[in-house]
Amino acid sequence: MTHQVPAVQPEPDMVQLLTPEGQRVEHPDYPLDITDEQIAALYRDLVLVRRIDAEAIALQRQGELGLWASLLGQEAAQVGAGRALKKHDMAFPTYREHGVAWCRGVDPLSLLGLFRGTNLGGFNPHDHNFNMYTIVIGAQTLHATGYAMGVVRDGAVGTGDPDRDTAVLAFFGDGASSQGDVNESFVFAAAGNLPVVFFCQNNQWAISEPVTTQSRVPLYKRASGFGFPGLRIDGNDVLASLAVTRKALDDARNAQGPMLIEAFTYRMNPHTTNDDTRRYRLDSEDETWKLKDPIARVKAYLAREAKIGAEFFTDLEQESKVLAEHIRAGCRALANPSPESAFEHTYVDMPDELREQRDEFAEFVTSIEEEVSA
Amino acid sequence: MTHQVPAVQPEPDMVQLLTPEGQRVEHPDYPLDITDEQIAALYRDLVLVRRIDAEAIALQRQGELGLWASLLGQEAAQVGAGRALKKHDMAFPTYREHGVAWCRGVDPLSLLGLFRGTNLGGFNPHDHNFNMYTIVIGAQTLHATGYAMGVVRDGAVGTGDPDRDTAVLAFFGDGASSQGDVNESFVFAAAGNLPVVFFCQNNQWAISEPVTTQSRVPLYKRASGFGFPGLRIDGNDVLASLAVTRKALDDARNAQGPMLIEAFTYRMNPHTTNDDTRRYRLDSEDETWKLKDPIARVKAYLAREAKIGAEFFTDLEQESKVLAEHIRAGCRALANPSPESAFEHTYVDMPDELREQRDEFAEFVTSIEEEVSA
Amino acid sequence: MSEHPGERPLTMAKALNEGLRKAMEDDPKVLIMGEDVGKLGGVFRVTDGLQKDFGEDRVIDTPLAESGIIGTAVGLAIRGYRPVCEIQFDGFVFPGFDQIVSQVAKMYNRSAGLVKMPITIRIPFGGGIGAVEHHSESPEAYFAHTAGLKVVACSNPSDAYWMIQQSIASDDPIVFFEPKRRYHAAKSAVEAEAYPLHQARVVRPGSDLTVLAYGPMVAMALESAAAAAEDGRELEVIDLRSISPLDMPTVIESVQRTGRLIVVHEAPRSFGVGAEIAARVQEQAFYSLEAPVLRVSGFDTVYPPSRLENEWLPNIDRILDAVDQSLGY
Amino acid sequence: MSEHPGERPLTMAKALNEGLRKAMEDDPKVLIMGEDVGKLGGVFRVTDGLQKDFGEDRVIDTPLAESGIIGTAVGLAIRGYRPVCEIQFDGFVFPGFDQIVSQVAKMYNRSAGLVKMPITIRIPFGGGIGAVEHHSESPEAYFAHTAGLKVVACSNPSDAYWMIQQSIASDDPIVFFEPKRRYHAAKSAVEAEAYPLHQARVVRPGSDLTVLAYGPMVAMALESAAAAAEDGRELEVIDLRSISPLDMPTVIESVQRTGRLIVVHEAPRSFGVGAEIAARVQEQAFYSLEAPVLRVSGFDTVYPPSRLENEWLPNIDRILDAVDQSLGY
Ligand SMILES: Cc1ncc(C[n+]2csc(CCOP(=O)(O)OP(=O)(O)O)c2C)c(N)n1
Ligand SMILES: Cc1ncc(C[n+]2csc(CCOP(=O)(O)OP(=O)(O)O)c2C)c(N)n1
Ligand SMILES: [Mg+2]
Ligand SMILES: [Mg+2]
Repeated sequence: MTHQVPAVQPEPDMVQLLTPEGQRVEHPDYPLDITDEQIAALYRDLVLVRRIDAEAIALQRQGELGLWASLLGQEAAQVGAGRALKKHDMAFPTYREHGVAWCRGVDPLSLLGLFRGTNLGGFNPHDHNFNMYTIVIGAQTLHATGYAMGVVRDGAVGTGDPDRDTAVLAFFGDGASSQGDVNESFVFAAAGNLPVVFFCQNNQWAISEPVTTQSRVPLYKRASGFGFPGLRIDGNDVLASLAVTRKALDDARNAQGPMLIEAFTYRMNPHTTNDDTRRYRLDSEDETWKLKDPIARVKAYLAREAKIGAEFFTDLEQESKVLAEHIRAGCRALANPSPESAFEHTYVDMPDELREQRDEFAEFVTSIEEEVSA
Repeated sequence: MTHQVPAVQPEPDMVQLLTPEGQRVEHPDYPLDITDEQIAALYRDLVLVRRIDAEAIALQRQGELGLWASLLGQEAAQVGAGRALKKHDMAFPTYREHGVAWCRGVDPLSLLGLFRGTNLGGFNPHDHNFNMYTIVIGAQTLHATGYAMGVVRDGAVGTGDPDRDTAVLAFFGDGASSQGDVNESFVFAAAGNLPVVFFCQNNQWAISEPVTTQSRVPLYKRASGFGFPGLRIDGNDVLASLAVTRKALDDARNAQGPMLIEAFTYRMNPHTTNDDTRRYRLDSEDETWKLKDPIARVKAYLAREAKIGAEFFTDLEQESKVLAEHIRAGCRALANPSPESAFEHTYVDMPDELREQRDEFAEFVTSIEEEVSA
Repeated sequence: MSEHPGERPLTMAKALNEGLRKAMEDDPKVLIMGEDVGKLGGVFRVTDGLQKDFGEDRVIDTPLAESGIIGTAVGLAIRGYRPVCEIQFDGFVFPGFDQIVSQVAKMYNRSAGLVKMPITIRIPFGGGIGAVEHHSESPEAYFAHTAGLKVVACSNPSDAYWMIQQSIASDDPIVFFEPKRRYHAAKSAVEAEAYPLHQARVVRPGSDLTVLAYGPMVAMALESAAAAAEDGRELEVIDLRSISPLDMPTVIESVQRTGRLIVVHEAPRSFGVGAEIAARVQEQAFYSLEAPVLRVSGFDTVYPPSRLENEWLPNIDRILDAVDQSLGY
Repeated sequence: MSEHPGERPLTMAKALNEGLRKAMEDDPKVLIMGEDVGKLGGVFRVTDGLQKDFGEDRVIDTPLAESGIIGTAVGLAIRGYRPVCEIQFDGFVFPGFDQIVSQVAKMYNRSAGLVKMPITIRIPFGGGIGAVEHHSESPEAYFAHTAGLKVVACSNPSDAYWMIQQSIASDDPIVFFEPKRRYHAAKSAVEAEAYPLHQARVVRPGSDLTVLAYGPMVAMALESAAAAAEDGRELEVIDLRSISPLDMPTVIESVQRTGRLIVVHEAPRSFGVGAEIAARVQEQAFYSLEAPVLRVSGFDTVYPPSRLENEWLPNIDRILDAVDQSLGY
């Protein structure tokens, strides 16, 4: 076969405000006014989020969870984006945004039911303006877009009132960029000039498929074809993620319409605890990315530049341990739902026929129990 | 509601080689070496294609067709693209590409069965390398892309052998640009660097929805975000359509990958014979576009510049009449299929259970006939 | 404010239009969205005039993308709206199928009852209008098999008027099938009160055999019953109205009286709605049945070219033939 | 060249792998396409090693888009290829539903028999593996209700090996369901010859009652029959194998002998495969039935969180309970 697929284009510039070595750099379009204390707070988020992830992986190994989708390596992208949100903004995650959930104030235990198999999500998106996890790739980008249509209809955009104007943040992956739904969400968002920011974590992989299977040009470029701006950031730089997402959300609230942010990052772990990276990627790739670790650079910055005392770090270690214990104990305490609960919540108004199925089932369960105990 | 949707961007440059007044203009990237005889041949196509359309509309009014989707105003886009194809290239139309069908050598009668209700397409795409009409908006762009995957696998691209190298041309409308399928076809085509040219006839309307409902930026721009070139042409200029499509197909055959052509044109008639434009657009819009008629400009050119004798025009009129008669007589002669034929061709290998349904049905039909004649 | 339409006889299209108008007036969170629902009023004019009166924010001409229509409706519902999505024709619901089956139907469950999806998906369905491919299908069984959805079909103007309002008011998502060939058929007046949404209705009492139909086939069943009456056979006709959930008590009560049941629908026979009804009736009224439940339906083929649809679709002759068969047991 | 695997006991995943390999060797037009089917060999390793041996042009890691996978397969088929599309999990077939229902199923008919669609759509289906949402569903009824498609389900390694090859060789499009919880269950040897693809098989003869199952529920039915035998009840177990078309002669013959039938499937009960079988059996064997056809199935709810799946899914207790019920008539 003579047909040649041209090489992928070289990496474009990306917004970076903190180098892998922990040096602050300035960006003309994205100045970030931030104190060392605030950077330390982000560092705390990063560390705790990584701890949540590590505990969940351990719990999966111990059989307490059926599965876990690790965010290792993507903490900066998520914490930056998560901290850029205002309280009344709304976020629509995939199944990997544990870091965003943390920033929204969602108890990590709320995320575990899904992976433990005790529920399918089960929390109220309105409690923290953080939607439940969505597993069907890309579907949530349309939900985010529709929510933004609602925001516009509520008159909650472009009023100039900071407590009223609302933006929506939609997460998706590099693989998801190929789905019809994601592209349709771009169509609807652009046509309606909606207050939704699309945040693509390009972690280089969709399970075993490298991003080049999806696209041979950088993903952030996709936006321009739909008529809104796109931009690549260093996804391992929490400051870049914070600054750029904050600006994009501000613009959205100010009726400037949608934007696409591509956070260039790396999935340092397998896709999920079920996956085996040895079949499709080289260790050397992992090694390269370890040098760009999103947490190490903040630590280096704080150690060198900031006057954050040692106490902060010991406190954080302590806090991390408490959090870990909360997760471990809490996870084990997540009880199995009762069999009858399978019949609840398929409908608000349960049809009689389903009620009969439930009653028959309950009767049957009782009869079996009686048989067993007899 | 304070939210404002920004105005649509102004029209970008578009490739034009023949002005509405019938003046040839040069374009640096798209030189077109064409004789007056060849332009006259295109004129013949345009005139005959418009005649096919007019006859079909008349047949619909007379009750011979259930419906017709008129191409009035889009003849130049279609004839230019149709004539740019090589015999062994493959075209995937929507339901409106009567002009392309004509250029492929498809008997117009083959198109009528669908609209008459005597079949659902019913011709062999391989006879003229022209696929059957596709009604589900956008679906055919993926078929074209898959066909191009097959072309690549057959080693029929980039060999330098003009009889071997093959391109695929996928048609769709401005409305279709919003469908997930169309955008997924862009993903697959770009990722595989496939020999497929996407030809979007932006006729300004999707039934009652103006193109601004779909996009506030020109549609040709969509391509760049996926990593391949896009270009707008004057869709009412048959020379621009020919030159640009020819070049794009050449590039595709030479393994240069996909391209998107947006033919800026106008649906001068209602969406179909069922539609009523008075509910949603102004007569004045129609009037503006009449000045850009795709046929008038070629006629003006031929009349002024070319030494095409009067005989050509009288011959063409005669040919048009013969064609019209062929369509009228042929359409009326398109017989109703036999009721039993409804059971054919759902499966290659008809299941017994369907065979039983067919036999029961046949028995039933006979019994009714006997009853009636008794 | 729109009033109950009173004694005025309405077409089904107009009754739906007035029902939608009433729902929009009653609740500012009700939105209409779809292709061509605005200025055009939809290809069947069901939303005629609504955009003019309620504005472009409440009657939304969407981009041409069904997954987008349903997916954004999900987001609107999360934000507190009650979207009414129009799918232009039956055959075009499938690009939106994933959002319907995996999101609309499941969100309430996923959230353990915390997020409701009060979405109505209107689908003009069925054949008999001489249309081209994809414009005459009856996809109701796909939705009825999907837990989390409810599915209804109206058959006359009064039901259309009331059922669309009840569906919009429902906190469960409802796929609302409208028999397109009846849109502009007989006019009739709207009843003074709504009948329960998920209840079937005996529309002609009879003692010899029960005929069950919904949507476009109710009129056909009634005509068949009238023809059968001339031969002295009294058919009971039930308009199912709700396909999911099924109102089995009404059906079983009838079958216990008549001992015989024929289900009529346009959709292909196999794995269709008739199968479920047959399965339940033989489960629940095993000893009452004097003949097997029979199905008169579309055949297990692709919907044929329109010149064949009258033969392919259930018609009076085929229903009466099945009546003969059933009574022959 | 891959040979018939002979006496070697294989898992179902391996049997499928060898069947695919054989099909690719036999016909250079056979392609495999899907998400992660290449280097990874699919998330269940069913395509393990095939890309290495047949190259990236024949084992294609596609972009992550199911409509794109099916839609490009249609184009490949028009160009003369025989694509085998892998859908990663049951719940992810829906974004491709439109292309399956409106294109794959209809193209042969649309072309009046001139364009064939020899496409195989492989779907790992069913529950019992402790997975998260969308990974345990049984969507077979949607496809069985779609004219133009054929639908099969394998239940053991030998059938897996043969049926995948027969499906790929079929000129009709086939939706091929693989019971994922059996992929790595018991190993067994591949039979010397293929059994007809669309024929059901009596896998345990019996005289008291017929149990009909397919895919993952065949093993459950056999276990139930073994348990019932201890109580002196002889259940006949039929592995349906083909869901559309249904092999009714085999089913009817059995029911005429036993007088009783239970259908078992994981999918929700209403409007499922069991309904069609019940409807046909009461039509075709009305006087043979000594009890109504009963269904043991998933309930009409969203698939529950995995900690509940063992209760929710049909199990031996529920099957035996239905046996009691049926014999009690
Ligand atoms: C519609 C659909 N198809 C397939 C899958 C199976 N699947 C789960 S995750 C995944 C890869 C997603 O990759 P990406 O979008 O890059 O997100 P990441 O996992 O890297 O965060 C796939 C194919 C799915 N969940 N949904
Ligand atoms: C999936 C789908 N949704 C809706 C329709 C109904 N429909 C037929 S044509 C049309 C408008 C298409 O507009 P465009 O793509 O611009 O093509 P044009 O008709 O202008 O040539 C619509 C909505 C359809 N055929 N398919
Ligand atoms: Mg990824
Ligand atoms: Mg158009």
